[in-house]
Amino acid sequence: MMASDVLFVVFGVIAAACALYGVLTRYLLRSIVALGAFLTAVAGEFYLLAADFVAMVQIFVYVGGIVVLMLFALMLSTSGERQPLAGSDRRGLSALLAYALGGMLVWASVGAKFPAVLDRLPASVPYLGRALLGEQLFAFEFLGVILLAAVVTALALVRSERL
Amino acid sequence: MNEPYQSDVVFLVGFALAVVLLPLVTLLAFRWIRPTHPGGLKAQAYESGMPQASAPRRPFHMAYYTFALIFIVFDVEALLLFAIAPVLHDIGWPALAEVGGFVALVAGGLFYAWRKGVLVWR
Amino acid sequence: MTPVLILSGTLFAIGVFGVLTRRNAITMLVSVEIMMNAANLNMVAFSRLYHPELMTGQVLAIFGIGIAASEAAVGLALILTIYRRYGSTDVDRADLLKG
Amino acid sequence: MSTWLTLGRGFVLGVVAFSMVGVITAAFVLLERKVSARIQMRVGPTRTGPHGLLQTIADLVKLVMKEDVRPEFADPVAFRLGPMLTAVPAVLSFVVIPFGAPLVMRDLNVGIVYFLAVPGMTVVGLLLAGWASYDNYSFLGGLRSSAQFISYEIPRTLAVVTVVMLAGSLNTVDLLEAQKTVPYILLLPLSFAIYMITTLAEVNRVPFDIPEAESELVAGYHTEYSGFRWSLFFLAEYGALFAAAAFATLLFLGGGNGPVLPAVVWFVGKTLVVVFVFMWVRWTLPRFRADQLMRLAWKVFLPASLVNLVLAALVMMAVGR
Repeated sequence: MMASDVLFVVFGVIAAACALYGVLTRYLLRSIVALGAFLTAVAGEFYLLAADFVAMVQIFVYVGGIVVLMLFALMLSTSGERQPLAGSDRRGLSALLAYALGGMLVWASVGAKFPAVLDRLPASVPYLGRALLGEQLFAFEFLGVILLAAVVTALALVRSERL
Repeated sequence: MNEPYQSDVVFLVGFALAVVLLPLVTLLAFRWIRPTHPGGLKAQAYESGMPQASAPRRPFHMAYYTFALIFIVFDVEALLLFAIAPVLHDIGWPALAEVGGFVALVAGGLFYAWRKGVLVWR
Repeated sequence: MTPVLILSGTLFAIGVFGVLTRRNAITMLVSVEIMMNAANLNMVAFSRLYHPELMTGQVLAIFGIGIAASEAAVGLALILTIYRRYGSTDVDRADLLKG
Repeated sequence: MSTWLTLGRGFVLGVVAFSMVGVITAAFVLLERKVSARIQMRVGPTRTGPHGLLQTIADLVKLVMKEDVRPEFADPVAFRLGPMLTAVPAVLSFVVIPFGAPLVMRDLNVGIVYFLAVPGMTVVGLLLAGWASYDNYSFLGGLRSSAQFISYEIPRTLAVVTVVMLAGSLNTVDLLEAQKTVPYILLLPLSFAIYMITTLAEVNRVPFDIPEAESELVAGYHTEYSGFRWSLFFLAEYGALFAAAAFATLLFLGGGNGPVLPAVVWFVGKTLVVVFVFMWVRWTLPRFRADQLMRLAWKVFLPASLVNLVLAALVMMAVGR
């Protein structure tokens, strides 16, 4: 096993553990903090998978943006202490469903065959810019539209309340 | 196999390890020296000498959320511009028009917020 | 490739479990973010296989992150609105349609 | 085993960076006190050591010897995480600062984005610290500082985008190369102005130090902290100050480029000048009100930075790089 594989596994275990904790903990705040740790671990995976820019976007937007937004929302709404889990019967069923889905995904991926990854991948930054302005222009402009729509909708929602 | 990326990560992990461990070690090391007498008056929250008038962590001003909301949209925009900025000059005028369209779209959100009077801090 | 897929499958399942069990809207959003990240992980991994210089997977991942940001913004605005109206972020309490 | 070597190198440099931040903090605290004293026609600390040079050392010793007080209702996990999450990103951002062209801890391909992204995690730390303390002042201070931080982050980022556009690279060392002939302050004066002012807000300096407005919020998010945990906030503040000044040097002032003297001297010299300017501003200007602060960010700096971006792009296209 190479060093990078070891790192991949380490990040993967951290990510899975944080995700699990974030989903299971009864403290809302800790759930959000666990999400932050999870996102950082996934950013590490992105970097290992030769997507350094995406890793930075992950840190910048997710950890520095979405997690902060969630913390704000938490602090603006609940007192953020404990919260009840759903009834235990529901929990067992959900676990079964999640197991089944996860098992299916894992089973499908173990059997699949893929071409080998290139030894030297292109540096992501200049190509990413070219892709966004060329092949993927639609995605780029569409994201602009979505962001605009998000601002308008969210502001309308928030403002509709008498504060 | 894609050496530079992986060694970057290895380096950053080592660096982060040091930066996280060092303060923790210092904190633990000085535990033997510094006094520890928990409880008493100092365990109460400091509110300029008065007893705590009201519990914190109560639901607060919505304005914080609206600003965070606009922030996140521009956050995404700025990041995309970082991907594009290095090649903008090489691609030339059509690229500029495309980027201009994108910036105009997002700036439209700011304009909307401005018109709605969201940007006033109260 | 296979380890990435196993990891992302696991993460996705964790996310699904979270969405199904948690009744608090904010934790559900956390679970959804976990699922989106699992998907992004796959896209980035596949980006290396076919025409890596086109960066399709990476662009999609960035796109996904952008979507996640919009989704979080609108979702949290909704949650706050629900909270202001019902005094709780528990989704089962917001049952106006049940009549 | 080159991997272990890289890991070890990272670890050692991490220790170096952390010690650097420690030394920087000690030196800057003293400098700040001396500068403020001169500006206010006082003399500053003189008792400890020659000219008061040992004052911060004494303060440091005092700090680590102090009790670590935690309010009884504080959330234990968040209370411990808060200072760590503010201090660690500040030190992490040192990775990509090129003190001289070859003298950079790690030459990341996306160094500039890294530098902007990693300190963004600080906000989480501020919010956690303020929330965990279970204190009205801390809670308000945490919310306000983070609101301020995120408001000024956008114009600052957009100002940096113009530099990247001109340099054609996200790599910090390439940026030095690109400024061999002309430092970008001459080409992008408006970006420089926006960067400097928003950076003041980002590192919580007067006139943007609402989070630490003593008269309203006591000490903001770190009201309840004491001893070493409190000094972590201090380390974060001065570490971020130095890093931001170093980046101003790198982005606009040509970094280590300069005649005769070695690059390191030029780089550190320019950075110290920028730091001095920050301190000078701090002790000269009064503080903004919270509402003025937010209005300034969203109604002045954000539109200005957008216009600046478009202008810079147009000029670059018309004239060439």
